[in-house]
Amino acid sequence: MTNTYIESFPAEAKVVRAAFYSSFLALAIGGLFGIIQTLHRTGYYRFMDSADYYTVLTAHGVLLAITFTIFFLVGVFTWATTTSLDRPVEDIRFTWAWYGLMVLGTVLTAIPIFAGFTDSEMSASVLFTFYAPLQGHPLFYFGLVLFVVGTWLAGVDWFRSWWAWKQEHPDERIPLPTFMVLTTTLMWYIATLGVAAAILLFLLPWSLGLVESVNPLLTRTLFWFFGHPVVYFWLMPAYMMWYVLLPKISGGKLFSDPLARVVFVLFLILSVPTGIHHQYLDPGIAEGFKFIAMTNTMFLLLPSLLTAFTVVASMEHGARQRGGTGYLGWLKALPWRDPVFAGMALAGLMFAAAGFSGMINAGMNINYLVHNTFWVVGHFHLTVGTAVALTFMAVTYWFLPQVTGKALWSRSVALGQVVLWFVGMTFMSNAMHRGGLLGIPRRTAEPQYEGFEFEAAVGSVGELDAQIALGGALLTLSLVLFFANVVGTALNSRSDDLPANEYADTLSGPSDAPLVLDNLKLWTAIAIVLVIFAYSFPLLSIIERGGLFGPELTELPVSIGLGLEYLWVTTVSTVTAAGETAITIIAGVSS
Amino acid sequence: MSQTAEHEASNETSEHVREIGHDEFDPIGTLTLIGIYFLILVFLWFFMYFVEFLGNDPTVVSGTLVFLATGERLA
Amino acid sequence: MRISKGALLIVIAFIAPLIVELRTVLAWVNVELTLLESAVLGIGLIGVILVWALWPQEGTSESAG
Amino acid sequence: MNIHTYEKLWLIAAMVLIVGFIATITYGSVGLGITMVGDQQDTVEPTELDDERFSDPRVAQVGENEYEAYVTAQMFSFQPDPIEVPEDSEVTFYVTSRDVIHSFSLVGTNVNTMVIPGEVAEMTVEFDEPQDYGVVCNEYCGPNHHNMEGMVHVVPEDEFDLTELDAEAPDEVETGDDIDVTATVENRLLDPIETTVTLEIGNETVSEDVTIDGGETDETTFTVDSAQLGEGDHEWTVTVDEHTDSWTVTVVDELEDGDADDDADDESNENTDAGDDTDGGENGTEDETDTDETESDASGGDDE
Repeated sequence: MTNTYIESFPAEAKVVRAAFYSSFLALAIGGLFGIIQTLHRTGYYRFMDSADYYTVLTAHGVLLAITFTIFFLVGVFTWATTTSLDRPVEDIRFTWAWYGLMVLGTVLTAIPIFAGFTDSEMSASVLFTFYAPLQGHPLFYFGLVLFVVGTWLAGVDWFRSWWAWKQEHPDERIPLPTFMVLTTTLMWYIATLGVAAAILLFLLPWSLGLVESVNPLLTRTLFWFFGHPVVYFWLMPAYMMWYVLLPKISGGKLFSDPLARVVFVLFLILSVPTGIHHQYLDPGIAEGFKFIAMTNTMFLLLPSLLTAFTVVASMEHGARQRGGTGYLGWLKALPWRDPVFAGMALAGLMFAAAGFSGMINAGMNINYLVHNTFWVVGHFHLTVGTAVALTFMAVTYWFLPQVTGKALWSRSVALGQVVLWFVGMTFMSNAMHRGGLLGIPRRTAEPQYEGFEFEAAVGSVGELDAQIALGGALLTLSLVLFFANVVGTALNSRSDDLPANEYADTLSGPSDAPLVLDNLKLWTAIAIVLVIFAYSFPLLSIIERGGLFGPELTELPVSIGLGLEYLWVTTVSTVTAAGETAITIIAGVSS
Repeated sequence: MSQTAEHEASNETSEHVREIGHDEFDPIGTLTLIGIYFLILVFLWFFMYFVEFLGNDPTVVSGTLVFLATGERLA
Repeated sequence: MRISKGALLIVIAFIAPLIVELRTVLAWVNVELTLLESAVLGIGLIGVILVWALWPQEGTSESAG
Repeated sequence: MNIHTYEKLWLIAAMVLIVGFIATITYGSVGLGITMVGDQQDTVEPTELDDERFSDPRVAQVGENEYEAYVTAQMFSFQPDPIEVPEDSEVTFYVTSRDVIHSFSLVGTNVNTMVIPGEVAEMTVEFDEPQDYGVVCNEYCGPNHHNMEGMVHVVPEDEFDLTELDAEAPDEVETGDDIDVTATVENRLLDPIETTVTLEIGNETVSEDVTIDGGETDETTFTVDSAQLGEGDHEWTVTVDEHTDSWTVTVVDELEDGDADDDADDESNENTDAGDDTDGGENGTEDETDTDETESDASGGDDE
């Protein structure tokens, strides 16, 4: 009797395992495309046409930023709700249904992307951000919608579990992992409204030919309405791991349960009304709106800074219980040989660095320096590429035995893998940040120009390229070791000697947390109000300036044959009018 | 979750030298580390803003202010 | 061994970013290192750490910083 | 809720950090006058762009040391290219796109904006020393995105002008007839310029000094005797400062047709000049082949 997850929840373990494997498949393909891009961009090895680079880049972005992260997330969140509520999912068929929908969505999205490599008419080399008027095949947008709907249903699944649990435990506090799942899910529901609106109202009808044009600034703004909070959606499972798993692996307890709840509530209310900070350099949005987005973004630093303290304090608690002493000497007492710990700790360290480049990105006028340069790429390879990905890989070494019932293939290889990732990313993202400061743009197949060169104050661009290529090679090697371990573990036979399915206890428990923290309705309402404040005026201004369907709205031919078009425009206008009215009423009430 | 704690204690006694409760724990090491991080952040922020950013001339400025500045320079 | 093998590996990994950026930092104080020089410096630094870590421990432990 | 003293300390430090960041940015905006690209400009029709700014993308002088640069971005070029402005000037860029989202970013500077179809980005920039800046498009805009580049030349005051040269002459004349070469010189600066219009044809060089007031256009006509040149093709070149315009005139024994043909020839010649005019005008230093290439790139992009 080992008490692993698969023994307690055999049916759920299968879904979680399937989600993890889907996530790893995306990681494998996305990672392969990563090294292809690294070598192409730096000019070390170019075997394809530069036009195909953008197809590779689209696949890299979508597969890693969306597929890899979110499949892993649904696996972790399903584990978290079932474990912390100590109850199976309400209906396993429903669980498989949303998983299936997510897979279908991914496949439908991938088809037009990969068709970009062939001679067919179909393509969707529009990158992860799919800014109109670049147009992808309708299947691309449709697949994305199905994927997002799949995640919505996954959220319903977790909420069902919680509601059912609440009936049986009316007076208990929401267990911390479930609390994290629920707040993150609520944030996701609000955030995805932006991308759903962008795709369903505008991009999909436009790619199908139902409407003639779109307003590029509007769809772009709606994208970033979703595009910034999505980074917190990737990050929250990593945060959850740092809060509920890392203290335990360190040999200690979570420093403060109430503050962990505060942090997740702050993410729920502050994640969405910040997206405009990706648009600091967009013409058509007034400086005032940009300033508001900046203050919101800056305050969003707070939960991350609080997390830094709580997580490090939890590790310190573990270290001191293991005999650690001194101001810094306790660091030696941490279990560095454990790949799960070492991976998460290194990921956290990288996130501290990422926090700094993120602070620069959050600054309004300093954005002129870094906007759309390689700096930004360096930044998100530290956040999603290390803080999230390395944490996911590290906890995989803990999760795999839990969901397969088999011992990890090799702990030494695992330790080497996480260290290699850290070193590889150090080289790569450091050179990316530095390159960005020289003005080297992101998203380009050949950052080598005819009329001018990038001037480095120290070293040279060639040296930065060498660092990037070296880093990319180390990361690829690290990925190979990771997959060797995953496959090796899957081929292992069942083991009876595995750690139990447990997460960290707390020093300051939920009883210390004010009850109001568990009032999800209140926080959701506040989140929605903040979103309305931050977004209604910019959106109305954009629509007023450029029209719902872009500058050509007045010339839009209403085709009698289709008729659909007219219907569409009418519906959208009505919806918007209703929205405006609602906003006016709210504004009136609040003033 | 108290159940979890018991498991943890029994599982990892070999690694545990002592048990530290809530009131006896002062995360002085965390304060030290995060204090260093704070200083790095402050230094790098000023470096990035005043050296890297403002040293990266020219910068987008509002017309009127520059006009005043130019007027002064010409005078 | 003054620290565990795992911790040693992590310390060496942590040195990597310091070595990479050392050149840039030194350039601010007008010390220009070539790529080779900074590589040699890096390897030397790692060597020192290895010697320190593998030296037989006497008395109380020091801070690993 | 009990929060540890150290954590309270950190909470305060974090708030100080956040407020400090916002204060620094505010200081940059208010104290240093750094302005964000915003909604100052009205929207435009990206497919038409027939207003006076973008139908002929160019640099215009609007005051002493003050210039406006109207720039369009399209797959996969900028217009005009290169953009030429004088040192110690204040230049306001107005940038818009003819097709998809691009960017207009001066490498190694903080001049950087998104270029969104339908919107016009406005940026005021102060240039001091003469320097060449590369311009990149840093937003993915299609399969040739990596080839989209341009230049901004900040040139010394005495090398800068906004002179437009457009010269016309018949393509074919009969031996014995006069060849009239008309040079139209426009001074787009606010101040008058004194310069020399020079015509080279065959072995002959004739020139005339002119003074053109700010915003005015001057026409100089040179008359050359075709008999002196003799039968055959003769290349002619009109030069004003560093601007040149040239074509070939053919002197024939007898014209095949009557006067009507003369007009047609004149017209075709004029078209060529007009072509040079669109972008050749702003960039006297660039030779004609280069600018022509830029333009064909641009129109090629439009077709896609």
